[in-house]
Amino acid sequence: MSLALDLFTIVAVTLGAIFFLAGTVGLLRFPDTLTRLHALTKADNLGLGLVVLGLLPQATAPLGWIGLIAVWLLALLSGATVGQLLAEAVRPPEWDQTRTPDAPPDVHPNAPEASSHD
Amino acid sequence: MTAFLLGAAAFILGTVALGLVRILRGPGNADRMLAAQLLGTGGVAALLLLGVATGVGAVSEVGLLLALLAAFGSVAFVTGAGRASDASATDSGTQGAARSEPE
Amino acid sequence: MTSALVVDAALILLVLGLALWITAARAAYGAAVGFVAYGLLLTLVWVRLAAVDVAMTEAALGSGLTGLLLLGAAARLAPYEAAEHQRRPGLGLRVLVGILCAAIAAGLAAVVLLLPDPAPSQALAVAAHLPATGLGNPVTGVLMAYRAVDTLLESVVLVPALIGVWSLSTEMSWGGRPGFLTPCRSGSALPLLARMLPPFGILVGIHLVWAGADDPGGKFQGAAVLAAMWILVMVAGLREPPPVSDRLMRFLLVVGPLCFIGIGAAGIRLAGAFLAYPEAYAKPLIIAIEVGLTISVTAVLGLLLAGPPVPEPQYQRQSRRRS
Amino acid sequence: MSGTTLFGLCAAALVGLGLYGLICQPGALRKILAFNLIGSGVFLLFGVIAQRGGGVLALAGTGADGDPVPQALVITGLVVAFAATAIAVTLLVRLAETSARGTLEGDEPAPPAPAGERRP
Repeated sequence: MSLALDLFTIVAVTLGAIFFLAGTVGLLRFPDTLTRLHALTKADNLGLGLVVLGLLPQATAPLGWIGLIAVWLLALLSGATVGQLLAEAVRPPEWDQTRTPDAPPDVHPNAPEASSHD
Repeated sequence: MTAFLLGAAAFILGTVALGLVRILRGPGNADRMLAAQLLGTGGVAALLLLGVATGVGAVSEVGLLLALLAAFGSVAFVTGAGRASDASATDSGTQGAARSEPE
Repeated sequence: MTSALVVDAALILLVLGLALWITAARAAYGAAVGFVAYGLLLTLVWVRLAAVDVAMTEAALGSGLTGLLLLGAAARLAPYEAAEHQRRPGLGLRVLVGILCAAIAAGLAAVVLLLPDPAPSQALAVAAHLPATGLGNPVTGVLMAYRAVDTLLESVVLVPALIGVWSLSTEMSWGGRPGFLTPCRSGSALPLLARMLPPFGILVGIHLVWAGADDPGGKFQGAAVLAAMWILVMVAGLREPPPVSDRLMRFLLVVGPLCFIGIGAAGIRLAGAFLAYPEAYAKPLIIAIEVGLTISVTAVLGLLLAGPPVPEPQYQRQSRRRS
Repeated sequence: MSGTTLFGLCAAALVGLGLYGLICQPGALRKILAFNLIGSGVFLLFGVIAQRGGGVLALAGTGADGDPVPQALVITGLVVAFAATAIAVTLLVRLAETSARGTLEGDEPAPPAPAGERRP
């Protein structure tokens, strides 16, 4: 039983490490910021998730499980938010149809239609 | 098992370290922020691996803190006037004082 | 053992690489981003040095609050940065300074290598006296009993630091709300995060303070987390920072040090020395001080980041335009 | 060579790097960053000493923690360093807003303040 659990840990952690590698390669090789953001979220969600999953059999008490899963959930929440925030910040202004050409530069391009995201 | 977990931690640290090349190359500050963000996630993963490998239980609480505050760098990037230096996608950032109020 | 050494070496290379980048980067903003990542790595280093309490402090302060402070400042200063590059000292001077700094680093490295081998330590003394305080976490025991004067002065010195920040306001803005944090501009993701994260963060912060008596954690770590949550709410524009003339806020800023000084002075009568605790009540008194200090340190850290007050109309105009 | 010694050497290098940045970087924010690097190097030295001091605990068989006294010093030091950084940064931003420069050198006449600056 313990051998099976150890094997599970090894497989899951290795998969997680591969996703981190993939995220890094994407961060380095993708051509622009938005695609790099896409690569990053893979490492965030799947890489850390698989590492946490793999560590669960090694953690001792139910408290340890809760801690590990809470770490992953928090990383998911902040990863999703960070993706939104950074994507909004780097979005090219010409994608935004509603933006008037003479809008002052420090008004955020997304501001007029921000409510449609909620 | 301990050796495997430590090795995995070293591997993840090494990969996100490669990602730090993005901090050097940029080109925009958003890309630098992405590299820091990846380092944050990888750091949490390495921390959890280290904690389980060395049997220090409280380490997962440190990971919890890091995950809790992981978004703060990017929050700082998009609020404040992060866009002032990023919009130009260059290092000089001469887009104007974003904070000074036109009176 | 060797695989642990590999992890350590990888960490050290990363830390040194980031430190090089922070020192050598052309633009201050990139250096500040590097500093955020650097703080995160230091957390890992502290874990490797078996200092979980310090790792928590570094995680809460270094990756959360310092990042906001430095990135905000770097973005604000970016317009004035272009002129700096001509002011770099010449190559000869840089080489000279580099050699001198390398000599200092080498001297420190020699000190590290020559440290006495049975290392001097007070760990056993702390372990022997810890039961008298009723605490289980030796670091909290040192902070609250053995080096209590240190902790008292530190909590007191935070208040003048805040006064220093406030005194940088112009005369007409005195009494207004702090204006360093720009309220949120975008309507989507940030307010959502600021609504979902704080309940959990407040729970973690209070847990850290409460568990700090017996497990790693404590008032500074908890207060840093609580302050970070408060700042998140302010940055997202959900709550305005309180005006600096607010009486309740000013009371909260000093309640911790006052509580500490009061209990310390009572120790003169009850236990024979300033900051001595009567043994029967040591733990309740220490926890009372910790709770008071948590409140004050949270308020101070949050307001330090919120910056000096700006005139009231200016603040309202900012938040209107950006919301 | 143990990991602890490696961290000690790393701390020494950090102090040297920070000192170089403090002297050679003209921008005041860069000086603040460099100062924080020096600070973190000094804190790490404390951490190394704490880790080595924990050896007696391991010998006595009561755990693998470090010496709590240097650790407690570092915790207070971190909080105070943050407060000092906050003051320095605020001072610097005020300087830049009122005199439109980001360095500490004052030998040239300051250009006029940016348009948005309010003066009492």
